[in-house]
Amino acid sequence: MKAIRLLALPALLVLLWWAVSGSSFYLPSPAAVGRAFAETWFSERLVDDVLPSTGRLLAGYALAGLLGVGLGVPIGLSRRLRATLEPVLEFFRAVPPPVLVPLIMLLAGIDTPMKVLVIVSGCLWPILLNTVEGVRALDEVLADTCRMYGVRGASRVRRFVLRGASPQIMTGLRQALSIGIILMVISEMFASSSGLGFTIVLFQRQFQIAEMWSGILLLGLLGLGLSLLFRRVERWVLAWYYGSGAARA
Amino acid sequence: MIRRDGLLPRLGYGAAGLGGLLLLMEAVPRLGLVDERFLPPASEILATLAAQLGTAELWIALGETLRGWAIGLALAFCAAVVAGVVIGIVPGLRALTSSTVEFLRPIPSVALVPLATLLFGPSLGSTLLLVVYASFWQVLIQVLYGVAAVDSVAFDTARSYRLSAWSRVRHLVWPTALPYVMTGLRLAAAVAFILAVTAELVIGSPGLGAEIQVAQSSGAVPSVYALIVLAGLVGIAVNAAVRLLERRVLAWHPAVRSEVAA
Amino acid sequence: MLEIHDLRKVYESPGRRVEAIGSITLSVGAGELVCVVGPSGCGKTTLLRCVAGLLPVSGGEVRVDGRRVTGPPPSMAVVFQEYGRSLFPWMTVRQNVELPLKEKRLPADRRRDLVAGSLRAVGLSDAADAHPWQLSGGMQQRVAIARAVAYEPQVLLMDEPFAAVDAQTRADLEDLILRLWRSFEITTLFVTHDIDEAVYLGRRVVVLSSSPTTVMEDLKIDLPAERDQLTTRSLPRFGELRGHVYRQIQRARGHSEDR
Amino acid sequence: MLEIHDLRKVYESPGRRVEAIGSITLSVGAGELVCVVGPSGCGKTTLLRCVAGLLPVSGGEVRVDGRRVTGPPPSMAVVFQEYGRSLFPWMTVRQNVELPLKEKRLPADRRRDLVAGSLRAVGLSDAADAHPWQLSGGMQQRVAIARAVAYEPQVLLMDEPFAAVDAQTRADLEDLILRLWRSFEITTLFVTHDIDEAVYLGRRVVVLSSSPTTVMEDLKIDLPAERDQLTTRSLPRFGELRGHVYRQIQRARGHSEDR
Amino acid sequence: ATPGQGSGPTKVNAGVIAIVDTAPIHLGKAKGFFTEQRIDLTITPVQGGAAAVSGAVSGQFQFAFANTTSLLTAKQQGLDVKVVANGVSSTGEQGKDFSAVLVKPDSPIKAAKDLAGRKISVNQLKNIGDTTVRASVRNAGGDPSGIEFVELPFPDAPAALQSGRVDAIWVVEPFVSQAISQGARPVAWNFADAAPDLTVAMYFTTGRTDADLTRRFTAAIRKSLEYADAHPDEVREVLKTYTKIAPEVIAKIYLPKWPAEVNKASVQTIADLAVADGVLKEKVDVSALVP
Ligand SMILES: Nc1ncnc2c1ncn2[C@@H]1O[C@H](COP(=O)(O)OP(=O)(O)OP(=O)(O)O)[C@@H](O)[C@H]1O
Ligand SMILES: Nc1ncnc2c1ncn2[C@@H]1O[C@H](COP(=O)(O)OP(=O)(O)OP(=O)(O)O)[C@@H](O)[C@H]1O
Ligand SMILES: [Mg+2]
Ligand SMILES: [Mg+2]
Repeated sequence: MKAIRLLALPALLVLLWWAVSGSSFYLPSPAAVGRAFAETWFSERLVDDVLPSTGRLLAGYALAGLLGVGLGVPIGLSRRLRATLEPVLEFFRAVPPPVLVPLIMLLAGIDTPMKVLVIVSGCLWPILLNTVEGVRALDEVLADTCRMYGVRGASRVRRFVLRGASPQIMTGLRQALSIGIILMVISEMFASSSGLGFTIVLFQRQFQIAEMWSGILLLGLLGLGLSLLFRRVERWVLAWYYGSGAARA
Repeated sequence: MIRRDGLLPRLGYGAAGLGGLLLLMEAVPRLGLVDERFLPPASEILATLAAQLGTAELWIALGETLRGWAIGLALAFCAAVVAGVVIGIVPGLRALTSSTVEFLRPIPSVALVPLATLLFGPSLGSTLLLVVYASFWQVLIQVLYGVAAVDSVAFDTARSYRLSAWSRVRHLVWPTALPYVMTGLRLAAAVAFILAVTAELVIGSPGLGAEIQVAQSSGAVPSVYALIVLAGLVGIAVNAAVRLLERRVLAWHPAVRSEVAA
Repeated sequence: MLEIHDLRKVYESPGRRVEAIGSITLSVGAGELVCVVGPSGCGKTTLLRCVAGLLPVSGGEVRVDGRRVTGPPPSMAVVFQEYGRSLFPWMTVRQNVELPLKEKRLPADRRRDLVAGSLRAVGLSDAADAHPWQLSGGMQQRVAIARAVAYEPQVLLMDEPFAAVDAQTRADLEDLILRLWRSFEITTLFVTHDIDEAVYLGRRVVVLSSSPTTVMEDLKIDLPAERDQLTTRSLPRFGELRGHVYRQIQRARGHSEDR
Repeated sequence: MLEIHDLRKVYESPGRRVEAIGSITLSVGAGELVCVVGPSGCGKTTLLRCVAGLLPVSGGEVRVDGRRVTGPPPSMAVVFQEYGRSLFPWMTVRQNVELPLKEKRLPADRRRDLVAGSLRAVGLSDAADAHPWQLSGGMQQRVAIARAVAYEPQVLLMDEPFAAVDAQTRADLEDLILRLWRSFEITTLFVTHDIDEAVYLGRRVVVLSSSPTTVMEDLKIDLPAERDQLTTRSLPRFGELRGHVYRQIQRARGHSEDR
Repeated sequence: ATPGQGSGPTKVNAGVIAIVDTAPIHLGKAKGFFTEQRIDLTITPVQGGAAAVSGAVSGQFQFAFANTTSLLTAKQQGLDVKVVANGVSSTGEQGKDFSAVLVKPDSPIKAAKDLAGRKISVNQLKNIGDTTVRASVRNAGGDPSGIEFVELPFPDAPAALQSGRVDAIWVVEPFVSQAISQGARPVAWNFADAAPDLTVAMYFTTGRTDADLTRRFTAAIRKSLEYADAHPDEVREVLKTYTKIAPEVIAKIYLPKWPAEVNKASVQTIADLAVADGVLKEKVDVSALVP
């Protein structure tokens, strides 16, 4: 039953795709893409391109998580800090990653650190913003309770701030996951000679359209897999939240 | 009671933050930490920007970009809010759509460039497709989490008074989700802007991105940074606008409440 | 009007299983006012939620007006124990009270009258334009009561509705409920911790045992129908009934400690 | 221990200005137990929050132990009126009670004893591993009380701490507080709506007028120091004091309606 | 729409990358060579060859500009592309071409041969850059197989070279002049090395453009190419209109050659090299691409 619910819509979409495909060179049929998928990715590419990319993705994502939450908590807690830093952060947030890349290359070179940083530069924002907003919206009575019972400093952050803001932090982390994949592709459009993103872009430039779509399919599957994993973690972290009736879902 | 931080002091803090950034951007190349030729000092960037602001071209380009941005953002926002609320409140729909949503979300807009050019060519349509695709998910996810955040007692209240589905959405779900939606709007506004610029950069439809692309391939480094700074400034302006909106629509929310009255 | 037959409710969550209601059978006639008392945590709120159709039952059934309850029945109003969470913080007091009336599609002037009337009745006319979080606990609770009253329900469920107000306000509100109940014959199920209140208000008082909960006693209150804070409460029979209920609750609690 | 001098508090928000406390001057000696009563919305919670240093005052000052209060003073515990919101939903009952003890850096076994003891005292030993939202309203309130008790404060502020529990539990908890107060000489400020409770517990009962609030009466309760639910409450003097306070609150409320 | 004789000008959208190489079409437009052929030309800047090809194949552009390797690749993938005119050619002169491989002034790499086994940046992998750089190394007697190519956009290459992230960079104008003026040292002129008078890029169309329009466009673009080749000063002027290259740089850059004819032999050479290097999967029949 669960499988049916999970697969019904995708099946419908594939059917739709089937119906419209073939009309153009750029829209190969699902079968062609499926064939290309098998040929392209079940090979050494998996080890040479997909795994390193995924590794960088996870590294960048983790770094962005640490940074986003680490910055978000103080910014959310302090009105002054928020007023001071917000314009600067908004400034960087509005700069498109592709044009930020040259700057990052100046500072971090062209190898893995650069790519990880590019991923961080995109993943950071949803985590940071959500953390800030989550921290701002903490329950006042709980905040007072902490003050009364001398729950301060690190303990306050760990036991109250982070937990209380966790629903919103998780929202940010969820957003960042897919943005990370997108930025992984973008980072590999520069100074690369391998990687999942690079390969897709190369296919596109070489007009290997079925292969390109198979790469996109792989990105989607990667995102799906990671998000399923994420949901596991979330159910665990937010068990109190979904159980308590503070949230209904 | 005293208001601790009024609007003016707040602007003051913001200005201080930006001033710090400018100083840093001036110092890094001046101290030779990076080569001045590749990262010009802030003063030079600003001078270039000032010169460019005097040309009509730049304003036309900016106008083009902002048009794509605004239309795309509006489309994505409306679509995502409607979709998010419907998925969030109709039982079963979430399970039905989740796999597809999670599959489509990580597909980079830039990978859709061939599809976009195929459908629309280097026109506003392509830009819109990319902008809408990218910013839609940002809002959607926020709305989904926001809808889930409805308090169970409040929800039971609405049910026991037999509020219709529409009233529930309007009076309960929407206000609850609003803080999440505002964050979504801020995220999407930036993403839409980024995609508008990127689309122009990649597809070549006219606008700020195309200007950056030309400046880049001409090796005009100060121009490139001037345009980037311009993009950043637009971002600051957009955020300020959303914050203002937030102050109005979320006046009741604890986060905003504590901000207004100390 | 209200029939509860062999109602059972078990809360199941990972690592914890609470049999909140063992078996409750109870009926409330149309236009009757029944008070429910019982030790803390015995399942009064759970019972009310099941009757309101807000909580799926684990067994047995609830019928309102002959129809089996699966969701909230029409023209039923509930005052929740968590009054604070049941008010919408983004609306003013007036808007909170008016919202269900809008849903009933009452004309604007009728709504205005009802809102003004019910807010006056609970003593909050001044606070109509405040937001709930600008009010004291007792005031919030009174807003929730005003909302239920303005709704003009046929069935009214109240879960410790006067817990947060002072003695004098409480007496006033008790009389308000009695007045409403008498004029509109509202079928009322009233959960309270205050035994005096239960005896004063109820035509019947139902005493619940502690969990797994059953009906320990269903006591008819044979006081005169016309009640009055001073005279009724000073009747010797009032004292007797009060003492009886008190002892019953003590038994109910003892019963739980024996377990 | 607790000195409140000409305390004033005005809530100001766009479009609404509430002078919650006109002027309150009050002092509570070390180891004294003072009950505060007053009409709903008169500013009791506000007073408590100012004393706790959680709310900036608009005028006057509060001193605890001779030091002017600007933030929460050390070794003071508060039971909030919004008990439900004051418990951390992501912690179990045990963790909620233990948290402040961890902050005090008590050794683990001492913590365990205190937690177990206080939970037993409020009758919640069984629920130690439940989360707050799995508990009934009264149980949640008792968790908040247990937390304050386990903290072993020197000053204890309680805001209607027994509003959500049944009569019998209430009596037990009253005696618990009396016992603690007597053994550890905890300076206690106790807000309640229950006049009997105020007279039974307090060495003094402070009656507040409705807002703008002032101290209407500061009544010494000249009942024997040893108190007992049955005997004390049946003393004729108890009835007199009770009646007196009742009349005062009525006056306080009337006073507000004259405005 | 195919206008008959005497009806109004045909609207044409050309997808062209905004670099030095495409000066002729801009110049020709300014000179009115397209209007003469009753063509109302719109020049749309595109980001690169792949975008130009997709745009043309999907019908957005009637004509577009792409480099030789991109066109060969497209042809091999079965796309319906057909060259209508030459685009840009190497000058064929060592030291005076618009494309070069540069190293840092103090680099141990002294000649093309030393590039073997080094890390070299190109703007796109598996394209004309790596093919021709390999050719340079091979011609100089080195072994190109060990070269590590990395992708770096031209504008970012000089910075990467200076900070030592790569050993050598392949760039085209204006970055060649810029980098040389900043001290970089050319070690190979890869376009000149690969083939005499190498045809680097070409204008092309697709099957859906009608023959008459193609004929007229070809005439106009050929005229533009010849004019541009003959009037370098006007080329330098027109560069100021559609690029942001600094005027002092414009004055110095090496202009490419713009012969009207495609050098089919050089295209074949590139095709063969590409097959040898594995950039193309199999041999391409150049005549099918360049009629
Ligand atoms: N969501 C829940 N999950 C698990 N157990 C629950 C839940 N809600 C209530 N319970 C349990 O059910 C029992 C009855 O709870 P209920 O709230 O009905 O009591 P009550 O009679 O209203 O008590 P009170 O007078 O204190 O409000 C309690 O033991 C409580 O722990
Ligand atoms: N955050 C706030 N903003 C504005 N006004 C407030 C706020 N909190 C309380 N008030 C107002 O201050 C007055 C006193 O409130 P307070 O909560 O102190 O009353 P209380 O004596 O505790 O009442 P109750 O017994 O009902 O809990 C009320 O009129 C209330 O409307
Ligand atoms: Mg209850
Ligand atoms: Mg209060």
